[in-house]
Amino acid sequence: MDFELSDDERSLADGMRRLCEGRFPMERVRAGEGRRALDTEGWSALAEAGVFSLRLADEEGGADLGTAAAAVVFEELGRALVPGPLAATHAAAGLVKGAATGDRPVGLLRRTPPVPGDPRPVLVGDLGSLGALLVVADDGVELVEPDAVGGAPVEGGLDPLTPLWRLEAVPRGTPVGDGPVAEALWRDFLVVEAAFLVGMAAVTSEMAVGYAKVRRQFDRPIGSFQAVKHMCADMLVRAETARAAVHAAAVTVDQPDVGDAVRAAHGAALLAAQAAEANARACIQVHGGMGFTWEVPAHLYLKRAIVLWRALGPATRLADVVAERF
Amino acid sequence: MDFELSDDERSLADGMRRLCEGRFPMERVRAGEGRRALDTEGWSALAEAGVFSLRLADEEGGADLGTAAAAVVFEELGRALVPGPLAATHAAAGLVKGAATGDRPVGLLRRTPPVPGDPRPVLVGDLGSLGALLVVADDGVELVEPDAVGGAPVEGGLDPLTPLWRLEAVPRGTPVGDGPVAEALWRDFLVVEAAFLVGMAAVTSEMAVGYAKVRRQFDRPIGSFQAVKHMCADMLVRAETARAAVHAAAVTVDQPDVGDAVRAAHGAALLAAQAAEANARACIQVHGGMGFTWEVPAHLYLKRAIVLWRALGPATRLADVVAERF
Amino acid sequence: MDLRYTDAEEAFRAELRAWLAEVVPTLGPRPALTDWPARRAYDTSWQGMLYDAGYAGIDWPVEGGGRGASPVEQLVYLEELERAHAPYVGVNFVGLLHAGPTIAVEGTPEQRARFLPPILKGEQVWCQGFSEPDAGSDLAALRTRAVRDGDEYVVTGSKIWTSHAEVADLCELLVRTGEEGSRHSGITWLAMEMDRPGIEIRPLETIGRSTEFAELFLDGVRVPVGNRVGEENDGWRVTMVTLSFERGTAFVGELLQSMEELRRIRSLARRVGLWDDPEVRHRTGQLGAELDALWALTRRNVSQAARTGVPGLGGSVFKLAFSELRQRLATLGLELLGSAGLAWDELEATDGSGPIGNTRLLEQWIGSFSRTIAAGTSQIQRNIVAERILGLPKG
Amino acid sequence: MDLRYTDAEEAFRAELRAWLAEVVPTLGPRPALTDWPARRAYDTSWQGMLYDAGYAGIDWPVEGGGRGASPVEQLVYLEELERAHAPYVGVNFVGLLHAGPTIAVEGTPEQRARFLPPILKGEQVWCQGFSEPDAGSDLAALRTRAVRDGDEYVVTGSKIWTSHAEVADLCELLVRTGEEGSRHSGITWLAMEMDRPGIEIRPLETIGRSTEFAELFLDGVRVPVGNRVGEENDGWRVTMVTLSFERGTAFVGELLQSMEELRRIRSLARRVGLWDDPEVRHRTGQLGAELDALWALTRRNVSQAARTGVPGLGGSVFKLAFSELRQRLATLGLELLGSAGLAWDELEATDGSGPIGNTRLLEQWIGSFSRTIAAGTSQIQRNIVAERILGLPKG
Repeated sequence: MDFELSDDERSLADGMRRLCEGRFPMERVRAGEGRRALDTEGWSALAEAGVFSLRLADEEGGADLGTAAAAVVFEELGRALVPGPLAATHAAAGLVKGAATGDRPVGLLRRTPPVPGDPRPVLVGDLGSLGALLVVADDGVELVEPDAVGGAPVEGGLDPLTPLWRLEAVPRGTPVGDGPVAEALWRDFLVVEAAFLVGMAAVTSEMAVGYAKVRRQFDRPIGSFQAVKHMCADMLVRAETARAAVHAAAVTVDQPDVGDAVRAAHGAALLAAQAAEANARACIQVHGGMGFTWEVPAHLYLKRAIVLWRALGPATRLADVVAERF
Repeated sequence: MDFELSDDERSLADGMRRLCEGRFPMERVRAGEGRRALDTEGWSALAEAGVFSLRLADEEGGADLGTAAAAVVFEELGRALVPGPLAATHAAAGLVKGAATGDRPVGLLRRTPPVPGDPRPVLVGDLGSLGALLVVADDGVELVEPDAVGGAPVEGGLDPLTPLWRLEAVPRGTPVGDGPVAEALWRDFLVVEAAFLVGMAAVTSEMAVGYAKVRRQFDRPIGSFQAVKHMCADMLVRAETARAAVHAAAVTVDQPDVGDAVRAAHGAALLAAQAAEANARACIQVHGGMGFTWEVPAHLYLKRAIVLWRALGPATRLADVVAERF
Repeated sequence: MDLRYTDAEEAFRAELRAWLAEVVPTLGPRPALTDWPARRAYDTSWQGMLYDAGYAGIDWPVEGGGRGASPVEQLVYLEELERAHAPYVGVNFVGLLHAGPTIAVEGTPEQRARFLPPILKGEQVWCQGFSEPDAGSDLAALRTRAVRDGDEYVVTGSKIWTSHAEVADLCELLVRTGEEGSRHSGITWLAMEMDRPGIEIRPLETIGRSTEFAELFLDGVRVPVGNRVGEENDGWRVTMVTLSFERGTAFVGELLQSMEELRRIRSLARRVGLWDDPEVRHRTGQLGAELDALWALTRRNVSQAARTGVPGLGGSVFKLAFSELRQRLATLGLELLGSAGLAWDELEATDGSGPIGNTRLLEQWIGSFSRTIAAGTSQIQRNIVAERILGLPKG
Repeated sequence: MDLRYTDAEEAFRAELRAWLAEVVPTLGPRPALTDWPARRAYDTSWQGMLYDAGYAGIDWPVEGGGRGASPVEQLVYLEELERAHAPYVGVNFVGLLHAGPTIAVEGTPEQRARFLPPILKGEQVWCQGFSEPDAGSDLAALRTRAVRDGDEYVVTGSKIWTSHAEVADLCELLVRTGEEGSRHSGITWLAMEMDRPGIEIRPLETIGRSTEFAELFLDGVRVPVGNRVGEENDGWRVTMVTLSFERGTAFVGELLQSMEELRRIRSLARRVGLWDDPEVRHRTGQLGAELDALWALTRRNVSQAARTGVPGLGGSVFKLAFSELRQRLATLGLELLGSAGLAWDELEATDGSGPIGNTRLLEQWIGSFSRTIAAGTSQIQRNIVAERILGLPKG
């Protein structure tokens, strides 16, 4: 048993971080604020780097790596706040032709029973940029052609980096998997999205710490005040526990005999979403007035956390799964 | 509108505090640890001081005072952690003959539908010391003679100052009031018990602050560390907001046109119970290791808070009433 | 303890309510949040109406041209305005609640005559130049420099978090006239006309993308010595005096709005079938109990101010609890919306019952993050409570 | 990242599991918590069995008589003991986990020969004399004085929070040999025999009414200089060295117990019909997710220790999260019990399904309050995380 990152995993993370620093520095990511369509150039670079295919076998054009490797990669993507339907496309790589190469970006939607009065479902992502929409239910997965879906783009979503569509009606599609496939797809989606969220939680924690070291008030760095110091400590605790949970969930997908991967995935998603939201909030608070400005990117991490969380399902549903399987 | 304590209310509080300091200093209260039967001497002193009768009219032997006055008195009793079925006997004073004079201590129990598997109901208080047991339901109040109730004392309750009985079966009793009477009785009980809990929350807050001023570590009073300082500030916030809520609930009982007394009573009980528990916990934490000793009375405030809260009903039920009537 | 209003207070309420019932329906629609000139016009015209009806400067002393209402009347005033959905104080905020009261107490007779009536009548709008990029929680560290040159001060430096600077006529400005490092003892209070040369205004976008605040860059701005309120280097005390005007009513409007907000959230939960969820009901009830408690605390703080004439420290206690509550309230709203809470534009319910209120809830949520920061962070408020109320040692 | 155990690790596990399956059922019932002599006898006899089977001092170096197991084997060891419901380390705690490892590294060959074997064999019990009434979080402020007199130190002062002092043979004692105010640089580490004249032991009752801790009053107690471990005034370093033995396994047993506790709470909720309450399920799932995460974090910390040979700072991160979680877990248990949670004696379910477990849940609840205090308060842990991991400045 060695739950530290392997050398391969470390160099994968380093490589991904370098790619993100080159391709997705914060200025460039922010230049896409309000944009609807996918940045195809950046998307292709990620596809080339194997972000979507890395878990596929060699002969399928993949790198034959595991979910643990995927988690490491998605943590880096989350740190850089890279936009696009990354987790869904990655999770669907084995199921949807063209997903692995990035040629068909995939959207993922859980079919939930309609609630009277509830407004139409919102798709997190740009329907127009998708090559396929996977609709997941307990008993199977259907592939729906995006053209067949009625809907309209939402003008102004919460996160300026994540387009939204309001869907009129989602028709039935082609079945591409049964119950177990649906469970595995959703599990993998949760794990990589949770990894993305953990990367975000780590960045806001580092941003807060960095600011607390340089920002001075009352002739001292604010990080020397226990109120700020302890807020930062709590941020690290949240990020590190969620990170351990996500890594364990990923490894459990790869090594099913070490535990219950479905429980681990749901628990990890819950903690990662909470850590991403709570740390972004704390990051705003540590930055004081500046944290409340558009200029400081803390709010982008907060908004992305909320947007991604909505696609994972409410905390209660995630917790319920853990509670039943604990 | 003048929501400050009136001069009369202030002198009532002062008088009650003096009485408690004389009759119920902490050493004497603690001497009763583990005792089952009511301290009749102390009980009589409270009865003589009008603790039970004060809201009755002159001609009924009362002092013709309002619920606001009762709240002020119960806050002082809570500060001193006076044992016995004070709130129930006070609330029942107009309903049970002999309650106002203290001759018949009254127990109060809400009749709840039996839950399969749930152990027999626990009565907070000593059945053997009661002169009457009031059983409250939505549609009315019944008076049950304690002798008619099957049960046995619990050996070792959570709070060493509060005896408990496990009841076998509570027979039907004599109806003494209809639905509205039941509602008013329960409302008044909530208000004065909440006042008692607020007094407790105030004391633990003061204990923590007092200790934080004198206890030194790292060559400074621990109260100069923000971690401790802010814990103390939060304690004050909890105690003061709960106190305002309790006072408003009490005044609303007396002046029904200013608001919904039932909603106010449930809300006040909820916040007072939370403040009493949270402040006692924080008081233990501020005291460090000493707070975990039997000697420091912080734990007595914590245990009493839990015991009294159980008689008020779970937070969810209290909150539900507020939510529906808000 | 008495929560009933006196006959006089009720009479005041009745008169005000009647007037509001008459005038509020005649007002046009409110301008967009981003249209500052329109907002100025709207807010100042409303202030003019208040003035004509005798309600301007409700809490100002009669000598200063105000109504000299008691704290309780002030509470009634705010309650009724909220009840009638009357316009907010808006761009008149700094003039009416800060600069005006300061000048009323600390200004010369000439300054009072010159500055106060235009505030009351809605003719002049003030903004606030206190905070600086490096002087936020630590305001006494401010460095904007004012150098005396004959009958003028020459001011250079920058200010931040200045609301509606774009449409203000005057700015209450704190400047350093003492030596560097003189902190509280080297600060002076100036009334700076905003049309002077050397003032640059740069809007600062919030996380909700509103341009609520601006930065001010001051480059050799000349302010006449006659615009100084109080003595040179005595500006800290001058500023603090204003705080003593606070009578526990600072958050009345917001608190009453939050109560309405909770009712709207409950009705949303009912509409989307979530009211059966015990957790939603529990959270709603918890927030309801806390809002009721804070309304009680408000009345306590007002009563204290009415009795003693000075504000208690209850304001910090209130603000700590309220700003944290606002965040939980807003979070509940956002969570109830589910994925509908991701859209800024208003959504319609599928059952034809109309808009679901997501825009408003989202605005509330975004806005809630500034609550624990603005006007003294929660960390600073806890210091105040611990040190000034509880007497714990500074550390 | 690999969560599978190696063949060697699995072989170790299998061998241990087989042994435990054989011996654990032969053990008598555990003595009452308050019966210290019986507890000593029980715990030391178990230690003797471990010794005979070759499991004593699992993490001690082979040179010190231990098994020299790797951190991962140590984890497996603790997992299997918990799984088999084997006895806890109990009164052997200080000897095995603190004094022993200290002597193994810092003691002379004579001291090692004299003190280590009796610890491993369960023949001698140690207690800890570190904290003092005025030196808790600030341990370096300790004032218990040791004055050299020929071949002996004469020790006077008092110690607090000394577990099972009544049944200990030896005490690892920190004393001040330097000048007053010398703090870290004037402390010496002594092994004090508990039968020396001048030692008074006064039990300290906890809020759960157990006599877990005692105060030690030392009045001219003579300790031979040969009992000093390390140099005079070098005791702080000597003590800190021991901490480097921590390999992330400190809370393994407790964590696994908490997981079992959560399952018991869930089964209680099902029995009393509360599992239909979404709030109960939600809280259970939240705690479950956090427990799983902390189990993952444990394996991470152990892996780090295995790789680097030194403990990471992950222990503070773990402890902060775990102690707070324990309190929430215990609170959920208590709340589920309702009024049944007020009774210390075991209650039976009305449906004849047996005891409901209230005594145990109440014990857990009472015990949970010390978690954020003992072994470094959460406030101190946050300082450690912030200053040593995040590099924030001391303040």
